[in-house]
Amino acid sequence: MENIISNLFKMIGLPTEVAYILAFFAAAGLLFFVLSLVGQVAVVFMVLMERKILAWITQRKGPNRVGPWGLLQTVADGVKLLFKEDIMMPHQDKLLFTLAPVLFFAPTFVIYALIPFTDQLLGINLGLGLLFVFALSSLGVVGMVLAGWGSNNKYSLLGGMRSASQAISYEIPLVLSALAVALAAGSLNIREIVETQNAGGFGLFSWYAISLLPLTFVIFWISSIAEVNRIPFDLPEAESELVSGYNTEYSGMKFALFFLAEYASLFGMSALMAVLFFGGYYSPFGGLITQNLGIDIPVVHQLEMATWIITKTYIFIALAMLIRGTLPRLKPDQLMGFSWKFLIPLSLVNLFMVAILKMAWLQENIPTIPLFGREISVCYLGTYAALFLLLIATLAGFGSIFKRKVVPHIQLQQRTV
Amino acid sequence: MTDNKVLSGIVEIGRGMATVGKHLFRPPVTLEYPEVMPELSKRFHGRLCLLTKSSGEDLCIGCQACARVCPCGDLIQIEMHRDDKKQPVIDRFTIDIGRCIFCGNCTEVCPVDCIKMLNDFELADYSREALVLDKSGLSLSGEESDKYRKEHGLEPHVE
Amino acid sequence: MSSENEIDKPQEQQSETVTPEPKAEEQQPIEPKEVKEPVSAEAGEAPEEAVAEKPAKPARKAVTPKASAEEGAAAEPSADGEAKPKAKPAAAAAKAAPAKKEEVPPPPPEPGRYAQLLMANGFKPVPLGNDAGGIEMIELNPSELREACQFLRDSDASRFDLLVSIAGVDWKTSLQAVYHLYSTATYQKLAIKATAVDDKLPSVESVWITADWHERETYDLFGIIFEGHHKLERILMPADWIGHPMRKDYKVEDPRLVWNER
Amino acid sequence: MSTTANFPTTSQGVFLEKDIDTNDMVVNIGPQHPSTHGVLRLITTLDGELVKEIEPVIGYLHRSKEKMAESRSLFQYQPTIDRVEYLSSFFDHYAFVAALEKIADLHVPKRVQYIRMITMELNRITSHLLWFGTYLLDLGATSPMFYAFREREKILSLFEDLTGARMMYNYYRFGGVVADMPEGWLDKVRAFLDEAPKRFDEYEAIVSKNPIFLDRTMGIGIIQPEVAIQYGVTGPTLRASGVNLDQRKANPYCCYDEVEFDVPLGTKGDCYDRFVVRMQEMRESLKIIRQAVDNMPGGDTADLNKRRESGDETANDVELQTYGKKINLITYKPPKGEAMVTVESPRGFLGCYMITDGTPKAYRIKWRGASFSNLSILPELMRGRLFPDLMSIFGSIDVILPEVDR
Repeated sequence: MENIISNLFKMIGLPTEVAYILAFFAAAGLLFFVLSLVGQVAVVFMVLMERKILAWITQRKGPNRVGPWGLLQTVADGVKLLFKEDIMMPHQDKLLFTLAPVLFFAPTFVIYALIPFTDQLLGINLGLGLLFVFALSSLGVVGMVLAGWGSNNKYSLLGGMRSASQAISYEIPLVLSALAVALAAGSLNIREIVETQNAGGFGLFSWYAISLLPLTFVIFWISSIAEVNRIPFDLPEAESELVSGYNTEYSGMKFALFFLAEYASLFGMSALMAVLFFGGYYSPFGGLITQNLGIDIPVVHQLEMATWIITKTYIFIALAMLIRGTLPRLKPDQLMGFSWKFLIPLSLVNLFMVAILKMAWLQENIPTIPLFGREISVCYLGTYAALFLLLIATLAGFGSIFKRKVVPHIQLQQRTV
Repeated sequence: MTDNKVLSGIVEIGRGMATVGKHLFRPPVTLEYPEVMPELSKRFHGRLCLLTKSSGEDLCIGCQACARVCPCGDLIQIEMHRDDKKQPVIDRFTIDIGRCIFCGNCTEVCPVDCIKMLNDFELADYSREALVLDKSGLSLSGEESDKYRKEHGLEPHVE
Repeated sequence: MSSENEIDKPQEQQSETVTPEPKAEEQQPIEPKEVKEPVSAEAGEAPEEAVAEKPAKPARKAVTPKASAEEGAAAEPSADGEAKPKAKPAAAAAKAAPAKKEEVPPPPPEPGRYAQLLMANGFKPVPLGNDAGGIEMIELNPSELREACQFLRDSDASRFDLLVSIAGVDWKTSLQAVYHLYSTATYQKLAIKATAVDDKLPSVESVWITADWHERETYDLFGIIFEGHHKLERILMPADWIGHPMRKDYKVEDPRLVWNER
Repeated sequence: MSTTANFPTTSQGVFLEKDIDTNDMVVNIGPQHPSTHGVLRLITTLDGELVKEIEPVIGYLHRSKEKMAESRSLFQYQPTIDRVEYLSSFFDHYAFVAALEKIADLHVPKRVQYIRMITMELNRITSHLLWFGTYLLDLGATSPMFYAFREREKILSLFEDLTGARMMYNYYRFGGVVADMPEGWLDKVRAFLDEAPKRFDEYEAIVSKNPIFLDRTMGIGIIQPEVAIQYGVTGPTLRASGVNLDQRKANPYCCYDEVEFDVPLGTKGDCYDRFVVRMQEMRESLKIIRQAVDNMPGGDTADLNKRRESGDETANDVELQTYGKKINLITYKPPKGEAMVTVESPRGFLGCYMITDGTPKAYRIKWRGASFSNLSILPELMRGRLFPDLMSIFGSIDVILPEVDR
């Protein structure tokens, strides 16, 4: 990339320094444009997708009036929100009330810059990319708390406080399970994590969702749903209790910012899951299909990569929507208890087991047996089997802690009067 | 293992999601209303109307029975006089549909089966005054009345 | 509305559809409000201690339970608590009098199962026969209402542990509360009537907790003051409402809310 | 999943000992709130997420149904009582009509009673279905509501065929019903009876063993039977506490003594028991309807009409008659009398206390709403519970506000 640009500028006759500066601004502008476009389009599409999926699982048709198949419904809603009156009450803290949506909105969109959609289409390739992602995603909570406080509304306050406590609880298992990934990959660079997964060469089986303990992924998944405040963890905006939680008082464009940011963070988290656990932009068969077929056109490769990661991301989004349609909401004490008593110990155990697994991988001169057409280390398989048994035992142990009789004793009685 | 709460919980959540997911492949049960009208039953309590004789003359005899059983007060207003042959002539018959609760009491007490309910339920209008229907707005024509009587199994009108 | 009344109605209907206005007076032989006949006129024939002692100062005159009980029929169980007997013979209710005289005063009803039970335990219930649904009715003196209720709830022979409802009734001369009891052990029903003295009745909140809201409702709508209730406030009407809407003499102030009689 | 071990679990309410003294927060829940199912205001004193005190304020939906009876003739008043409890208005009508029938000693034909029984039980299912959907919605699950409404709509279509209305039926008359069943109606009911159990199974597959649902309902809002009776709680809420009180069995009205069914009883009296009891009751209702449909006196309408047309004398034994056509409804004057009729509505004892004085109007009509008493236990249950438990508990006692305020 850089060479192309510098060569281009050399041809024109500009000094290389100027070329770099211009290239930087051009790239930044292009990136911003692409990101915001991708983000907005993704969010707009996701809102529609959510409404459609929720409609289909309840045997309805969903939005179908605005545009073909209701495609423009969200646009219409957005336009409505744009032109809606922005109500602000005199008792509200104006600064915090205005700042909150921005603080909530901005970080969630910045995460897009760190997601490698292809190996080239990547906003910033940070060495500590994973860390930066979690730093950003926890920043959004500040926006929620500010919204809860600045609204001067009791429901909002409860919602904001709930979001704070929820974020504190669920970021720990989230980060701990991501840490296991970083440990296995040996890097915090997100692109490197993707490449490491592909370097295993087993395709699907070298993805961290499978090659690393699947438990890691499950913990990450649950925590990420809690992180983006979706059912069953949508306590900050539990509409049956807190009306609308932290955004009760918001209307118009400020509300739209909250609304967009929620979906954007869902997209970000789903993309992160695809990247960390599902091989990112690589196909499930190892490498790229077009590459394996011998088509050697870079653009085609880039397109295929983008297709894979977008597909994986949307599968997780669809799953989150299906969960939303099925599950009831947890209570705050259950939410906390689930995190502190169950997920955090489990993720610590998991981290420990992944460390053992990593050590097993690092062993050399170990006999191998052929499996799936590859030579797989016996040590690896043995560790894996042992850890799986350990996991079952751990789950059973947790189960006995929370054991309670599930089947109620309802008796049917025939009355005799 | 069966009473393990964690494992059974995972299984049950999976079962629930599968049941919900199954509905993805079922056809929708909702109607696209303005294009597809719902099928209403014959007894549907819709807009009130006045049946007429086959010739198109008023069937109503102005007995005020419907007005008197109406739970909404002075919703039905009837003014009538008798002509020289002592036959009732309806001067004014108005129904304020905007206040009607569609209970069907009036249709039940009508001695001549004149006031009836149609399947028409789209009654919205831009002003309250427009919802006060007078005799011309309420009355069906002679053919429509005959059709209504035939469809609903009423005795055909005989002079 | 007024235009409606001028319409000449068809002949065939005129006979049976009398306009309700005059009918109401004719059929409700209830003594007009302004009758100033004191209670003592009645006390002679039905000397009920607690009631007769009090001269009728407040809005409602105290009325003896006996009076209604005697004319309330056993054979015609429905006629129990009707306002009619309060038609004081001499002074008022001239219209109602001729209709009433033709009726033979039926004998007082036999005490039912629970009336006997109460009598055997030192209470003085007035049996009122059964209502149309076969539920035994008892009139109790307010002074012993709470104790009798407590007894009915706790006694093994009755076990009326469920208070179904408290219905206030305005008999124009007096306010009455009707307690419908139910036994979750024997599935029997019982109706207790108590006539308010000076608009006051003892609260049975200590017997059934559910009486709390029911008494508040009856107070709200009828103005019966339940003495001993911990928080006798309005429950259905707004807190600043004036008057008790279910009383027969309640006047609706807002002309838009007045029901146009047809 | 966690339990609520950290928080007091008795319904009597034991507070946590606090180290830090914080101010209580008073939250006005309602009158407009997504989960108050109408216009109910709950003045809630919160300590964090802990409910210290809750006080229901009712009356926002007071439409003075009892006062309306004073100005309307009985027949004129009848359509308005649909609105007393609009989710199961057949029960309102039955209480009203039965009270009058008792006072006037009207004979009610058996076929009419069977039609009433079918409609009431179908109505019980619609009411429980709506409760099921909204309860799950309160707990956060969205799709069960749509499934419940799907089946409810089917029953409402049946009602539309029968009565002409989907919610405000105005179908029962003194001594009869407005009209006999239309042709083929019973077949539609049978089709529904065949389909419904499968759907109910689906509902249970979605929620009834879901760990989150169990955590939110089991052991929450336990009502002791004695406390329930003291508070006048009736219906499924009481039966979930183990009190065997179903008026259909205890004091059979209509023709309930001719059908066989069971009364589901709970053991613990928590929210989950109430859920299971209601779900079971729907199945029991199906059982009743099936028996009533099969044993319908006089058979289907088509047969009845055919037999009548052919001059069959036995067709008259059925004596389906609608008093609405026989007695003059406009000026119908019931004799003097009084009657209290309580029916087992989907929420408990729905009572109509009627005093007539020989005029076309009733002298006094008192409505006893089951929800009115059931709601009064809420402060007792909520004391010392978590704020989100309010939705579990309030939803599970199935209060409908028009019945509270009447």
